[in-house]
Amino acid sequence: MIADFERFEPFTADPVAVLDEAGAWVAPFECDLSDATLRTMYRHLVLGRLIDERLTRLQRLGKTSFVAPSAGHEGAQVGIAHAVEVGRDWLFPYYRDTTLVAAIGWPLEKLFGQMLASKADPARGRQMPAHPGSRALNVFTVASPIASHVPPAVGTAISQKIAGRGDVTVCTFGDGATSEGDWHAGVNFAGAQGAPIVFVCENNRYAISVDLNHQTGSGGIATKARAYGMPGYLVDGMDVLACYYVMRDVIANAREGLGPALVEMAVYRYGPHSSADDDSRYRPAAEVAAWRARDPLARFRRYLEGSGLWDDDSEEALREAIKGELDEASAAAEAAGPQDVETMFDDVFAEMPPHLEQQRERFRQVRRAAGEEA
Amino acid sequence: MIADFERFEPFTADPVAVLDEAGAWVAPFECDLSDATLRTMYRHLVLGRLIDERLTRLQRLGKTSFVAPSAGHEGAQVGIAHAVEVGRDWLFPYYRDTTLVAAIGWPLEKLFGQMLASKADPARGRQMPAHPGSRALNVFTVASPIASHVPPAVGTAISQKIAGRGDVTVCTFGDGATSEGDWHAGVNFAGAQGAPIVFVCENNRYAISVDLNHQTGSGGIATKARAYGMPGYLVDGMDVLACYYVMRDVIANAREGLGPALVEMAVYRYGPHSSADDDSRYRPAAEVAAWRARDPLARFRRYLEGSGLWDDDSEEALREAIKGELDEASAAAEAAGPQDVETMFDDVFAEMPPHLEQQRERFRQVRRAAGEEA
Amino acid sequence: MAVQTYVQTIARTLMEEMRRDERVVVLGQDVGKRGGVFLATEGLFDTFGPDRVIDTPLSEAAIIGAAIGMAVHGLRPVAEVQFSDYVYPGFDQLVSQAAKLRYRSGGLFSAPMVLRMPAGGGVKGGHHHSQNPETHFVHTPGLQVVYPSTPSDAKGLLRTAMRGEDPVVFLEPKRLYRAVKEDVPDDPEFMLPVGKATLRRSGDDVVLISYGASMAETMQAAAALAEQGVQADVIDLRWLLPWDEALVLERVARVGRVVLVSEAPRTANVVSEIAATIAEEILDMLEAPPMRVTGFDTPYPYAQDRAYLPGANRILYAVQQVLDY
Amino acid sequence: MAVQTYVQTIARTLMEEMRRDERVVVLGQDVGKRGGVFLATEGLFDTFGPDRVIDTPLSEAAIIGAAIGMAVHGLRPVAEVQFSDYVYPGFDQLVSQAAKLRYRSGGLFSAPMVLRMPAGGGVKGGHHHSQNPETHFVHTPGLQVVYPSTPSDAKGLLRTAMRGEDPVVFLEPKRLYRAVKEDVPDDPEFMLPVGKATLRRSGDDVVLISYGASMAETMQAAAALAEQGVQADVIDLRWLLPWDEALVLERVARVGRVVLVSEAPRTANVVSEIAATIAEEILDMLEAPPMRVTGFDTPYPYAQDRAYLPGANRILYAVQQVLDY
Ligand SMILES: Cc1ncc(C[n+]2csc(CCOP(=O)(O)OP(=O)(O)O)c2C)c(N)n1
Ligand SMILES: Cc1ncc(C[n+]2csc(CCOP(=O)(O)OP(=O)(O)O)c2C)c(N)n1
Ligand SMILES: [Mg+2]
Ligand SMILES: [Mg+2]
Repeated sequence: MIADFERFEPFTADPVAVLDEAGAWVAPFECDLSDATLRTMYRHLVLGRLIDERLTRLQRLGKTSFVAPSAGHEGAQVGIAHAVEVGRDWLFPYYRDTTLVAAIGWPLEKLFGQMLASKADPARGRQMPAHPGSRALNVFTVASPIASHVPPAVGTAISQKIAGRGDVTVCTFGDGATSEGDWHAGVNFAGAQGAPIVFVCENNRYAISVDLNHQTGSGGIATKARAYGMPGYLVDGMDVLACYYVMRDVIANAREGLGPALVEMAVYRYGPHSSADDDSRYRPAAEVAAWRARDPLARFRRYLEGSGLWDDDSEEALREAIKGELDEASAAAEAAGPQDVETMFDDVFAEMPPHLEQQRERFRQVRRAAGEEA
Repeated sequence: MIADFERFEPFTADPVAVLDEAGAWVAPFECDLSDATLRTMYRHLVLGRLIDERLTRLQRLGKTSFVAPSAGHEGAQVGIAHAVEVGRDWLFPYYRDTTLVAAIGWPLEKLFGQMLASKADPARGRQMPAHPGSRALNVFTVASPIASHVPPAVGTAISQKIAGRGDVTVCTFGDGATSEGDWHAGVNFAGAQGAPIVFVCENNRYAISVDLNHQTGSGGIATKARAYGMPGYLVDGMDVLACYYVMRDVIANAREGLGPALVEMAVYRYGPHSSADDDSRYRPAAEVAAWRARDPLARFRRYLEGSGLWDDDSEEALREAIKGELDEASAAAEAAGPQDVETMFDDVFAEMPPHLEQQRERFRQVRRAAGEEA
Repeated sequence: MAVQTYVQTIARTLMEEMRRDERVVVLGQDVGKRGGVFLATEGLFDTFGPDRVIDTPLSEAAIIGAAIGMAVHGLRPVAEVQFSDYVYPGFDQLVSQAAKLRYRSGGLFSAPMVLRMPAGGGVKGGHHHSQNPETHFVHTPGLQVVYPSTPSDAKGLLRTAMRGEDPVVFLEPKRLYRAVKEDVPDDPEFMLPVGKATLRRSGDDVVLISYGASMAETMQAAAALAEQGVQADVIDLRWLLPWDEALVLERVARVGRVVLVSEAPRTANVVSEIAATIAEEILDMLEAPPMRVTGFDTPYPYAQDRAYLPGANRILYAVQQVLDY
Repeated sequence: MAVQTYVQTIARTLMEEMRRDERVVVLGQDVGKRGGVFLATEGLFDTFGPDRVIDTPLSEAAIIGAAIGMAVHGLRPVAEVQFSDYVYPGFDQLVSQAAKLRYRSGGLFSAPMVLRMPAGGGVKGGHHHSQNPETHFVHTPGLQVVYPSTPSDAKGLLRTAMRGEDPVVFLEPKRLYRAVKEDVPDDPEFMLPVGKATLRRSGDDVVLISYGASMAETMQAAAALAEQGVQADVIDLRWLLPWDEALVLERVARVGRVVLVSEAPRTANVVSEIAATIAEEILDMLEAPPMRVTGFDTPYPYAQDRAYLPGANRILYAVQQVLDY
């Protein structure tokens, strides 16, 4: 069975686009999104960009130790966010997906709580910044080892297939991730099982400093889908609507039992790999500038403006509103205060075994003896 | 640069064949092999088959603990053996490649020594049967963990590229191996580096009991080459000449710096997975019979007979001669006697560290105390 | 009670638990039609079909990783790795994901799953079919590790593991798979507690501590000692994490002499931990040094398949040293 | 002599050895133009080009596995895994291939290579940038394991590792990368022997044994003790396999009191092995139980980045117990 609304060919040479660089609609079908949805999409693009800026500022102030900017990836991430059914489908994101988790509605206070490892972090400050996760929204908590979330994502998708309720999983990662054995193991298993999962590569052509041609001989990522018997789509990741529509279709296919797909979104990261990186060591300034000229925010704004849905006033109002939200959320996250030191002994197992109780007790004794509060 | 003699297209739907099932030449080029070479090829096919039978007998007699029969794979393995330059190129085989190592001229006494773990085993009885290796012939000693030899093979090929002398590496494995992360990691690195290596999958459509459709969604193996930017060839593995000619071409390409390739040889294993397996639990008898009717020995013999190079007398003489050699080699291997028990402490490091000396000394004491010779 | 071998007990326990709880699924290489290469999953595929008995591709990362995702989604996966020697391609999934999921997510997610693996030597399998990898798991916070030595223990502990809330590495001594038959409790609720060892024999002269496959040689040694009039206390640890510190310290303190047996390589072995803890906690109760009898610090050799093992001779030699001290 | 940080010493030693021996190649993620994420390979790419300084795909199995194949073919690879926490996707290559190659081939092949990895906590990196995985390597026969704590040791030991005939896991305490500068010997043949520890301080009251990153806290504790009039003998193990049993037993036997410090999780830690060996070999020389101060048996937490570490307070508390015993 082929989904009614299947609109896109896999394995195209050129990326699928819905808008051209000037923001004009070029797709061979009509826009079926409401004005409100379109505006919300734009809001999410800007939200992602502004969170990035805020986090970078917090990091420079020493309030957080690490940032992995998502600027340049917002089109891809917002496209994904609008294509999933939040709370029904499952998401297995990676560390650069800040815009994605914000766009699906993860409360900003939690987001900042995670970044600051304050008590506002639902994960109790256990991981470094840029590792979101939500039980309520079915967002599998991000893990640092690249591609290690891919086999678990496939396991969840196989469970969904067994359950037979039409739920799907979306699993994202970078181009570098596709070289890991865990990535291959997972994607191949999904292909063999026909599991309802969409793999999304946010291909920014660099894994820290290693460029795509040192990463793989294949030239691109979508083509790798052939190795697993699934369709591979190449999409212009700077075009939020292209990302959205392709995702909507492949998710619908997966829901109907047509199996997994791999979607490559061609993006670029505008910043360094992370707050610990200096990208000028390996990226030509001209290359960065060329991609900046293709900013996903600007392109979509041009489309909205052309449709009479946006102007300078709306822009200003939006940015003010978001800034207010960010002020509030980051202040609340900070105000929650730091984690209690002894919580580090919790959550190793469902119940604390005797040896951990002993270790905690001894830790207390030392702190008491040293005059620190226990 | 494209090699002069490039004759084959990658990614064909049907397997490349040189002989048809009846043993008639169907390739669009002429045979350029001498009669002597053709006879040697046939000799190697029969040699492989008879080694198999002999090992199975030894196993039933309790003289060896394990056999992984190569019957059904001989065409593939002899094709490979004749395409490499033995002693110049490197081979990274897997446990089912008994015919391959015999065909490149690994002395049969060593082969049986390895199978019996006697002193005739150059690897000192360290591994279970079916784990050959030779320094002189550049055969990387087989290891049990599936696909774990693939990344090392790629490392050797990268060294060969750096050395720039036109040497190549050939790395073989089964269909199941292609699912391992280590396999992907290695093949992808080779693609990114353009390393002179040929990956050969002896695709018998089963990994023990798991059939190809549970192994991967791709339907075949050659297509997976696309994921790594290299050509993938599908070859009739029951046709020794097809295997030979395709290997000769891709090896020549690799030698000239055209990079790696993946070759899928469609074969079938006639026996159980190993002496510990009962394949009737998972393979239909009719399927086995259908493939037995496509025996690589029979097809090539028909070709030789058609060319006036073979008859019943030559067959009988050959089998007698080989049996004599096998008698001699297995007797010599057995006569070499078992490994000395204390050699188990050697070869952990280049020099034995103090703690191992202590452990060996203590072992001696216990044996002396227990009245066993030390 | 039913008379069963170890491996039969595994298959029957899986069958019973799958009947009881439809969230239980089994996955691994050859676990389906083939019933597992050791027949530890025999009959399951015919009974429960391909949705609940899943033949996987040849990838331990896929097996372990998928089990994690299934557990997260509410299933109760029992994954099989064909030999514990082959856990390493899936090691990242086990130590970076399964072990840490509860902790790193602050309890939002967890991975209640069982990873079954035949382990240990003495089967002429050569290095890569003989290793005892338990140290790696015991040293990884977040994993429970169990290594039962008898069919009945295997039954009670597999059930406990399957009904638990945490990832359990369940090691099965393959050389005992068919070595003995015994009466196995058929109470469908028969379970053994987490972290508790058992006393296989009691005596006042020396304490022998072991687990898993080496229990066979340890019991042999104890029997030989009894013939010489030396009464050994024999502890079968069963759980390697958490391990039963209370019982070990109590018995060793009482007797003052202890020999620890494990067939894994010696350096940083599980019994190193136990010996170190004994020395740290009850030094003054020791009449002799805690002595370890272990596998050697070499890879597992094929030709010397039996000589590598800590056999009864080696145990007895150590006991003699401890008694003579 | 040249004043250098730890990480500068690594880069310079690699540069010198690459100049000396053209078989030496460096491979890893970002080791090329980027010079390594910690700059431990800075300058190498510009000097030796892409054939000898190889940026790899994002796969630790590819890095470690290719290094093995290069070593087999006659090169002398120095592989980098970006953080030791990321060794696990390449663990199979390390333990199943690199460690066993010489043994399983009966000496036909071997894998002389160095695997460099920044290790240890205290850098606000969260779990997956903070672990100390040395137990896994020490427990794997066939690997040498070294964990130098000073720039000079790093120099002498890296050279020894690179010129050796076996695979060496070379752990670098990342929180000390830029913490100190010191005069580093510039003799191009300066090497330190395999398996030998060093005495960083001597004293008669208690022996402190540590290695790697924890040497900093151990030396702090020793200094604090000196102020209280307690003289500590401080052993820096440097080599974790083979470890210097002779020196450890000699010093501990002399003093009778010992505290062992390691920031890896406690259960089956490297210092468990050392404590067990001490108890086994020189029980009667002990005046007090060998006490261990280690990381906790939890994954490495982010929020409690420092509290997790065995800091000077925890060491001093244990010393006090040993002295009071
Ligand atoms: C297993 C593993 N190896 C190495 C790293 C270190 N590391 C963190 S991010 C990164 C690059 C990832 O690149 P890519 O997948 O392309 O994602 P991007 O950052 O470009 O979005 C590396 C090598 C890691 N986190 N995990
Ligand atoms: C890492 C690993 N996992 C599991 C096994 C057990 N095992 C041995 S052979 C085999 C099947 C291999 O199938 P394939 O690669 O197709 O080769 P074939 O035997 O069919 O020639 C399995 C699962 C192993 N040796 N290594
Ligand atoms: Mg990238
Ligand atoms: Mg096969």
